[in-house]
Amino acid sequence: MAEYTTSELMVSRAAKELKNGDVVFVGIGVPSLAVNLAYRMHAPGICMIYESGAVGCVPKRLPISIGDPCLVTGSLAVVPMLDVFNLYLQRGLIDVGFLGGAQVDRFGNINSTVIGDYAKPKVRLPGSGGACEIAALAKKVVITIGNSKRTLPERVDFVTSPGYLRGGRERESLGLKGGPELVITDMGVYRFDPETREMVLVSMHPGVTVQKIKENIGWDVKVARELTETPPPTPEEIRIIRDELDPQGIFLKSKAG
Amino acid sequence: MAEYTTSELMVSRAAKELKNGDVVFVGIGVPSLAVNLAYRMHAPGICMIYESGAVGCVPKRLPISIGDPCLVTGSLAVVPMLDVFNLYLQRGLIDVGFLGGAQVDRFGNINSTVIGDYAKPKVRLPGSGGACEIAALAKKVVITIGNSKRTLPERVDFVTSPGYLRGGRERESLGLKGGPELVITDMGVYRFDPETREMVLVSMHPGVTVQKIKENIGWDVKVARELTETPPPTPEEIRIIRDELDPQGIFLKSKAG
Amino acid sequence: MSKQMTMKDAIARFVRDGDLVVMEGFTHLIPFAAGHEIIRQKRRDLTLARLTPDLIYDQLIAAGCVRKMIFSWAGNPGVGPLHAFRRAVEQGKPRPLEIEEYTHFGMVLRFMAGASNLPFLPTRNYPGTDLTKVNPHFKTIRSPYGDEELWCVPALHPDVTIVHAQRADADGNTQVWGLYGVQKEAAFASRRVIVSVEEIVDSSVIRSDPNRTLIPGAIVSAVVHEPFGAHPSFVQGGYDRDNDFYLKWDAVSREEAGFQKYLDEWVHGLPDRAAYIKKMGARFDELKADRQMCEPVNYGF
Amino acid sequence: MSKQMTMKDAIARFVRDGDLVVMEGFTHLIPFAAGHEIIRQKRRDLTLARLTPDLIYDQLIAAGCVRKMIFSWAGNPGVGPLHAFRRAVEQGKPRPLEIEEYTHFGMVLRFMAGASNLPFLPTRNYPGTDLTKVNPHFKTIRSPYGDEELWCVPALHPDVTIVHAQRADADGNTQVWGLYGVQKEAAFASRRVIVSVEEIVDSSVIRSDPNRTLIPGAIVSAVVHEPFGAHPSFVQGGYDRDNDFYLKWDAVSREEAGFQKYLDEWVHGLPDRAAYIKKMGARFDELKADRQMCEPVNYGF
Repeated sequence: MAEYTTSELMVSRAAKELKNGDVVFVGIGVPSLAVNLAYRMHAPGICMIYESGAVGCVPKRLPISIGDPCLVTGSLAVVPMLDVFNLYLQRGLIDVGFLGGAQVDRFGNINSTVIGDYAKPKVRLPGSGGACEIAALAKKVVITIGNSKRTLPERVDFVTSPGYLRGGRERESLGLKGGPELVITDMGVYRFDPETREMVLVSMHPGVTVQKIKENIGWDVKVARELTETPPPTPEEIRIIRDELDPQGIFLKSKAG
Repeated sequence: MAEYTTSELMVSRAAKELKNGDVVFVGIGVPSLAVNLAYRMHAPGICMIYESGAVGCVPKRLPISIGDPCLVTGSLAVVPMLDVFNLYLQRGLIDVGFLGGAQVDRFGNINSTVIGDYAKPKVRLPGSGGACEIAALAKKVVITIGNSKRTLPERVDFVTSPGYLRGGRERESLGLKGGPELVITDMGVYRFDPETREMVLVSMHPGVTVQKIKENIGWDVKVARELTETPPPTPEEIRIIRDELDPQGIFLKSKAG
Repeated sequence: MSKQMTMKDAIARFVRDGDLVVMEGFTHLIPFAAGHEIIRQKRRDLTLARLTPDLIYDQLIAAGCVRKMIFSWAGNPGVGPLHAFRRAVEQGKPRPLEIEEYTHFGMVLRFMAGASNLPFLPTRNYPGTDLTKVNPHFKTIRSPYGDEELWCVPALHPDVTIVHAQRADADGNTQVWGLYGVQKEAAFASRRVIVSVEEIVDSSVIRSDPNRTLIPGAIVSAVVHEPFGAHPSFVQGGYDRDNDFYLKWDAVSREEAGFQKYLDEWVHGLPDRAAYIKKMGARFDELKADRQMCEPVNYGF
Repeated sequence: MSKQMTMKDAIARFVRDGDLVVMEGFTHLIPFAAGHEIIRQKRRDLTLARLTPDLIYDQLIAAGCVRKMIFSWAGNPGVGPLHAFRRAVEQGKPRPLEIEEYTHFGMVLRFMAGASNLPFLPTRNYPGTDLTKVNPHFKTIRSPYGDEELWCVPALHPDVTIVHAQRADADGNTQVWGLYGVQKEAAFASRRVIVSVEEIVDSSVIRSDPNRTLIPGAIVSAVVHEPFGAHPSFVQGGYDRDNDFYLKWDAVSREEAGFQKYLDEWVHGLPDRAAYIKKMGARFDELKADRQMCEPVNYGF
């Protein structure tokens, strides 16, 4: 079986969340690679939307920013950002939004604003950009992040993008639909308990143990009764990622083997 | 001196209200002719905007609707109607708006909705269209209408487009700026008293008497101390109107002589 | 996947009795072919919304399809009144017509609020007008910044919006130039969208100029190839507005009988738009637009 | 009448110490030439607003022009942090920077509210985020229809907005294709507007395609002919984004000293954009866009 990197596995797993015909709000990095992989594999009818206003993109090269000119050339539509947020996102047209961040907590809340106190930050991060509205208004959200006590604390320092807040029905009670559906890390995959809305480990990547997961997460994480192994990327997926999507290895630097 | 019709005089008088560089919200008929006359005479820098979304129009023929294709071809910009109302009108970019109607009253309120009761109308008129927002949001409004007890009642049956309401400071108290500045009829020209905001006769067309005016208006209208005679259109103005603006006499049917 | 179908099928599948229907296009691109097909298929109890009902809604009223109308200016532009509308409102003939009245600005904001999934939008318009007294849907709010009071209009959510355009691909990615009106806002506000176009083009044509795309295929239910589908309205770059038709319509529609005669001859009496074009004959040659091409722009990088 | 002038004159006349300045362009068309001229003219105590401060605002911060920043995403896209911004916020170096933070949606609505002369605009966004706890300008309102509660953002009214575009006529009628960002909303929200363009064209070019006009001359104060005025940002159909520049910028700007060295060499050390182009030399040939022209359309009738 082909060698692959953890990033390639994450890209492959994220791609499986996308159905043909989905309207997807795409970010840069793993999300962009995952959507383009799904587009080439099982979802040719996928519609990629970037917050910059490009709709139905067919990028001829890997965009390193969400406003790259290659997203415009040959796209189906280019619209003002006012329309992206009002008519696409708030209107409810976005099936899947991909998000990352510096921290994701037990209830899927995301922090991309500050580490430490907002007024006197230890580390000042870029901030929300479009993340908060994607988390609030997309039909479903898929999160990719590293698996460590630092990146997966019990409670984020700052809720930039709302997940299930403090769990249970709190998100719905504030009038928000959707919410995070899946968290894909470099060690495993998590879903959210339908009642408590708490992150639950549902699959581990090949070679990872429950103990290793528990040592690298900020709370006593629950484990699904039927815990599976994350399917590794197929040789075809690896070929597409390496040869077509990221030939210079800009986002997936460490190649395997 | 050249023969001319009353309509031609009204067009000529209305044109004089326009300064070079004015941004003008144009309607069909006398307003359209007046703006195009000013454009050809003393105001080549005038910017014509139609509520249909055409900006900086250079119509090659007389438009019979405010959405005529000749308003689009060669214009400076074509914008969504949302922008016309939000970004141009409400934003405060419109210097002059022209309005007509079925009735105009003592305080410059305009009715283009119903004659009689709204629920059981004697005559159902077309309604506001964009007139209400022009009256509310343009910096100044010029009104053209026939001069009779029917068209100039003391109080309109229905306030479609706000003038000075019941006079005095009522319009300002509701947060509205601007307001009607001039009423041009087939008999004379009226302005509004800065205190009472009541229509005052300031000039009469050649051959018209104060008595005739008073017999054809719905209240005891005040007359300005220095009452002048409305200057007739110049031969050049008449030539432009007849040969260039309305050659088929669509709006100015009855030619003089 | 392709959403292309005939107008007959599009109306049969997506327009239902009792629907709130919007056929937009401000003077430009009014979808008359769709309106005629709705009359032929005898839809009933429709609520129609449109800034300017124009001849198209007057015909639907006379044909007995309409229960209620939401509008802002009901006239024959530059000509006179809409006679079926006036008969219905003034005399309740052939049947009473319920009306809900706004201004152009108000209608545009209702569509934009619906398209944005907001309950309402505010405006500085409306102080002093009597419209807010006769239409209870106008409400005020106090700004949380300072305390100005503003009027609001509620979101409008059509069951189906029908628009006509210059071109679209089979997936419904639709491009418009010339007057935009409120087609985009009306389409996004709507549960279902039917687009009829002068020309179905390959997606590569749409993709050669993505800034021109007004309505994305993602919200479109049906695409209909309907040349001359807007007549007597016009298509910028296609055919001129048939001003003679609008001028003569006043006499045609003044009496109920004359109006019905027109509907019998030009709507009920014809199977589809193709037959209408054939019957119009040489008139369309006279209306054909002159060529005035834009400067192309470069989308390369 | 013509509003064409040099960038030096435009900045001197229309950008003042203490102004609320907006230089917009989302990744695309960022007006770097204007930013450099503001640095050269040593404007002080500016409040800068922009969705993505990007390198342009980071340079203004390092140059000491900025008192406060209003923004929604402060990073080097796809690369890393903005180092001058972080130094100012984390360590108060060279001086503390006041910040007022939103999200992209919030910033877009602030511009649209300003452009529409409304005190605010509502959104369904923001329940549950901590941003509304640290920024008191977020306020709630109860819908007069039903009683949902919505968050609002206040209108933004810049003293001056600066945008770069592909082309304009001398009166300032400006056309853009490719990513629109929020240039239109920012320009209409602003008291003064400066437009710099790759190409000044005759009005007949603008008039050949009026649907492409994004900003009308009626709101423009100055038009500047500034080829390559957006580098290292890009111009669709003109030149590619200089991704290498953005990648290398991380090392260049990581230390205060290196940052100042760049400003000395590329901003203070040069009189204007022409000198910058000369100094860049062959790089611009590499960035030049390929030709991929759109299908022209017919505006005739």
